[in-house]
Amino acid sequence: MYLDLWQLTEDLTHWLLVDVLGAFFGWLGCHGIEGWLGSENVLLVTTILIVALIVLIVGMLVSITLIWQERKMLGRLMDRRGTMVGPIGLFQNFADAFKVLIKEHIVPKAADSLVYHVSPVLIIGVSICMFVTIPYSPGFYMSDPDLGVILTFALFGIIPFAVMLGAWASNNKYSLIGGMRAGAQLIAYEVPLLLSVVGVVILTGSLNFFEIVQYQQDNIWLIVPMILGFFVFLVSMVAELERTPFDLPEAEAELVEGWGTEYGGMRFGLLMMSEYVRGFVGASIATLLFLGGWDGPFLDVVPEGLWFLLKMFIVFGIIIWMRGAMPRIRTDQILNMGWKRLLPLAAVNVFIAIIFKTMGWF
Amino acid sequence: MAEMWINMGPQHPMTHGLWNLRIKVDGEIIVDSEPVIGYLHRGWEKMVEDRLYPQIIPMADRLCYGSSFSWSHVYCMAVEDLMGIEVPERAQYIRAMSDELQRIGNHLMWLGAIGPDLGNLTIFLYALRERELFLDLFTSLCGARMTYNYCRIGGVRNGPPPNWERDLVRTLDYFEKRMDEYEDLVDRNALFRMRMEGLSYLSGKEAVNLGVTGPSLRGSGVKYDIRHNDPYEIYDELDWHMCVRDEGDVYARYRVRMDEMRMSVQIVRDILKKMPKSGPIRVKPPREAPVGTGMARIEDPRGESLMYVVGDGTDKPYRLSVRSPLFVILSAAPAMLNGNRIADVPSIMGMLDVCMGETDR
Amino acid sequence: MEENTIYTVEQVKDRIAQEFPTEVKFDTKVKPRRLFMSADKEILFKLCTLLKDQLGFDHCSLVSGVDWTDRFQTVYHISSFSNNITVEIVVDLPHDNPEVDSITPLWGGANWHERETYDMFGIIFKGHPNLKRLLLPEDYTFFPLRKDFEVGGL
Amino acid sequence: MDLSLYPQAMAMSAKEFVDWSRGVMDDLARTTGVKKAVDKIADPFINWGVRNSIYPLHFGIACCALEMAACSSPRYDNERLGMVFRSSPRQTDVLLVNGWVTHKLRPALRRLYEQMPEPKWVIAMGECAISGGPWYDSYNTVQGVDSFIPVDVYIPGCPPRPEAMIDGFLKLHTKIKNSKIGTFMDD
Repeated sequence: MYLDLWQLTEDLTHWLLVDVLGAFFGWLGCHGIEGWLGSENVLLVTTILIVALIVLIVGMLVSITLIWQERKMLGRLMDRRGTMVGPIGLFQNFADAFKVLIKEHIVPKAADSLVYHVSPVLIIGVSICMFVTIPYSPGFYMSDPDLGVILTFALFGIIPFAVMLGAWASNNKYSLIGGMRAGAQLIAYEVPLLLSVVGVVILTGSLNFFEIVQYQQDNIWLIVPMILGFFVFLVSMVAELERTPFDLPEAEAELVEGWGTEYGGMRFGLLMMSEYVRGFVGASIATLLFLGGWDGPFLDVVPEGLWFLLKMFIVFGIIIWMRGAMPRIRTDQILNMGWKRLLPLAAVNVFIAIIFKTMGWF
Repeated sequence: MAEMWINMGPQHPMTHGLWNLRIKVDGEIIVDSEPVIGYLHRGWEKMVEDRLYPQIIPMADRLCYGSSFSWSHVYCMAVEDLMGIEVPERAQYIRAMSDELQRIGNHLMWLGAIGPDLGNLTIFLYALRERELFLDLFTSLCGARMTYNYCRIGGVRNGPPPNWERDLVRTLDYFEKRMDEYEDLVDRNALFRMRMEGLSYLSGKEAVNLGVTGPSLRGSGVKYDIRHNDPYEIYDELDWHMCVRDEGDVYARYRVRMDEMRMSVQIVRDILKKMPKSGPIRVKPPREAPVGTGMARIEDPRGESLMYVVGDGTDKPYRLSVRSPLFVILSAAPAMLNGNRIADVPSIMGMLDVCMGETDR
Repeated sequence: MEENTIYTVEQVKDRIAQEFPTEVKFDTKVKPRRLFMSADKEILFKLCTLLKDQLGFDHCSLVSGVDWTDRFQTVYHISSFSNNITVEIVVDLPHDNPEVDSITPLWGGANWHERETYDMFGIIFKGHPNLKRLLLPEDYTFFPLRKDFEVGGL
Repeated sequence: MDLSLYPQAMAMSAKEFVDWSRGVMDDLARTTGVKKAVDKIADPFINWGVRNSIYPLHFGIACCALEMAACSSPRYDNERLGMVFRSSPRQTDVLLVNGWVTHKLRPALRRLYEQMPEPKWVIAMGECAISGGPWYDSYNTVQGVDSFIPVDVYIPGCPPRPEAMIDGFLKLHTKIKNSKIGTFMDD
């Protein structure tokens, strides 16, 4: 049971453009406009725009809920209430958003103005781009590229570049060190991250999220054969998201606020938002690749998108739990861990996948 | 990357007070460092020359706000030394008990502060949660949360309130359970150990020469605790032992402080057993001090604190000079920092339990 | 450094009296584990070397100053970890030319104490590696703990 | 409405054009009543947002800093009120001066204040920040932080209890509520 977003939007667009607007212009006598509105291209473009808007709004709402989840869950882990603005603290993020809207925009005198301004736009833009590839259910998705997995990770790969740009342009020593750390760390953890996905790809034989989930629905959730891969993926993903214990680029204790030190006002809000957008995407990929995506029991009663979101929130909850229980690790230790521990483990995972495939077990 | 100087401070999350650590880094490695202090210097030693002897007690409380009681304690002891006053036994017990409770409270603040230093906020909130209990105890004892104005020249202001023993024992029982929780969270967490072990080695000989005292010194394997080696009040009659670790790294300093908290609990229990139930708690000091000098030193939560008072026959001290433990430990900071990474600065400095009020005076 | 030999207060006193019969005068005050003396400023460094190298005094607790309007005093509290003794050495300095040998080469812990004493009194410590203002801003021209500086001055 | 420059608009430089068009839009909004309408709708929301998301600067000076820390402990929990301590002055709204200010610190504090983006507030916490407190006759402290930065709320006490600090922040809530924060184009 799922909502077919595209079909629904197509119907809506058709009704809007042909039955309402077209009829109105036809009544006026502008048959040219009526025909143009009813033409295939116009319908298609409008449908795409409306779908994009819906996906953006839903994605943003989910990301905001993630911020709420983090603040509330971290609060409970620390034996306090957490945020309490609005019912169970749900409105806190909206209050923050309204506040950053009217904050003064300060550009440091010695900053490289162009790059300083472009970098947050790049970061939030790339983050929002990743909504495109994430399907919530068989019907609720933006696009269905054959190489969806590759596209998502390619978009992930742009972030360190933008971070380093912004860090350098701020003309602040803390930012610079934070940006360099971000670069080193993100590049070091891309490799095990991608290698841990290779096992999934070998088993399912596809780079398409829908086919991967279909495979899991037909056979078994991939976390069972690929438990090692899931572990490597989760750790690398936490590093990729720059969250504790791998939040070195934003290490508050020594680097003030890390590479975002000089960003205030709305730009700070955007960077904060993009962090959770990426958190949403990361948790979604883990769900899609290893936890069966929207697969789950009682599919005829429970909407599939709900299963997906539930799993995604649980994965993000694990990430929050890690933040509550662990300290930050050091620069040399993080690189050691990436290259010397996670990379071999990911390679072993690939071998396991190959063995499973050749034996024909899964 | 070329070498560059970085100012960590005056406003920086690492400082836990107000000072400026200038470090010269080569990439991530610290090659040189220099603490810059004096941002909180308010001329304490000059101002007390214009105050009556009893008026200085609340000012001594504000020397270090984390361990107020031990500062007013050392001040009163120095003036008693100058005036030649013998403190009643019950007052000595109460002082020692307050000292140990203060030590626990201060170490809990330190434990809270290293949490954000190492990147974990949970331990901060847990430690502060228990610190509130000890502040409650102090509130019932002397009416204030942090700056007590409780010690008096010749004794203490008042005896323990009714039900004091019951509350104290309950708090200590509860606190010992919580200590296990902290150790679960920190000691049994591999990442915490990774951050602390083998970091910033300081040999015992070097530490002694640099004037490092207190838990940092005992973390380097030097058996020296003023409560044991130069006993004051009634510490030589109590049942306790020194907490020493031989490793000399950050983890050892952490362990020494944790052990000290448990030891303080033991000392307080022992005091409760041995303290006389009644008796005078205060003798009346003379208004004017004689001509001469007085000196006292005690084991502050951070190390050796010493006060040297010169009297000139009037009711105001002619000169009162203070040895702050952290003042000297901070001068040893370059020896601990150089060669480590920027990421380790907060954990190394956090382990020293920085309190700038007493350092700058 | 004879770490393992444990001296009593009397032994330390005898030893110092034997080395410096005229330069060091002992105070009459007697307290357990304390030794009070005053010394000439010329032999201060030698006295400290003796204390550190032969008598096992390895910890400099405090270096401070006192302004007696006609003369300055520097006061040293030096303690021993093995003997559990603290000695107090008082050194008189002339008011117009307060100069004394630095003991930082012996005890690193005296470094900032001497800087602070310079900062507050203007007493010069000869041989100190880095004698600059420590607590007060560099551009201050006065020494606040001198008695001719009024409380609440400025 | 200043449309007299309209014929020259094509020949303006980019900056001039932006300034001119901003002025035109502003006048337009004022005269047509759009501004009033927008204010009416948006002001309550934005004012509510600003009130409920106060980020103080993580800046501990002296005794009161420990009470500031205690204020975020589970017993008092300032995050209930939307207060989060941020370390970078660029991302904060409130400068909480919690301790005495010495002459050595004064320029740094002034600079921190300048680095914070508008709208910003200053809270003086404790006697030392309000008036010099116990250090009234010191040669090295500034007698009251309001002698060089504007202070909005004073929290007396030496040191104030965490409850007093929370009360001070609630006073700041009231102050923001009664101010015009959240209205547009009101330079």
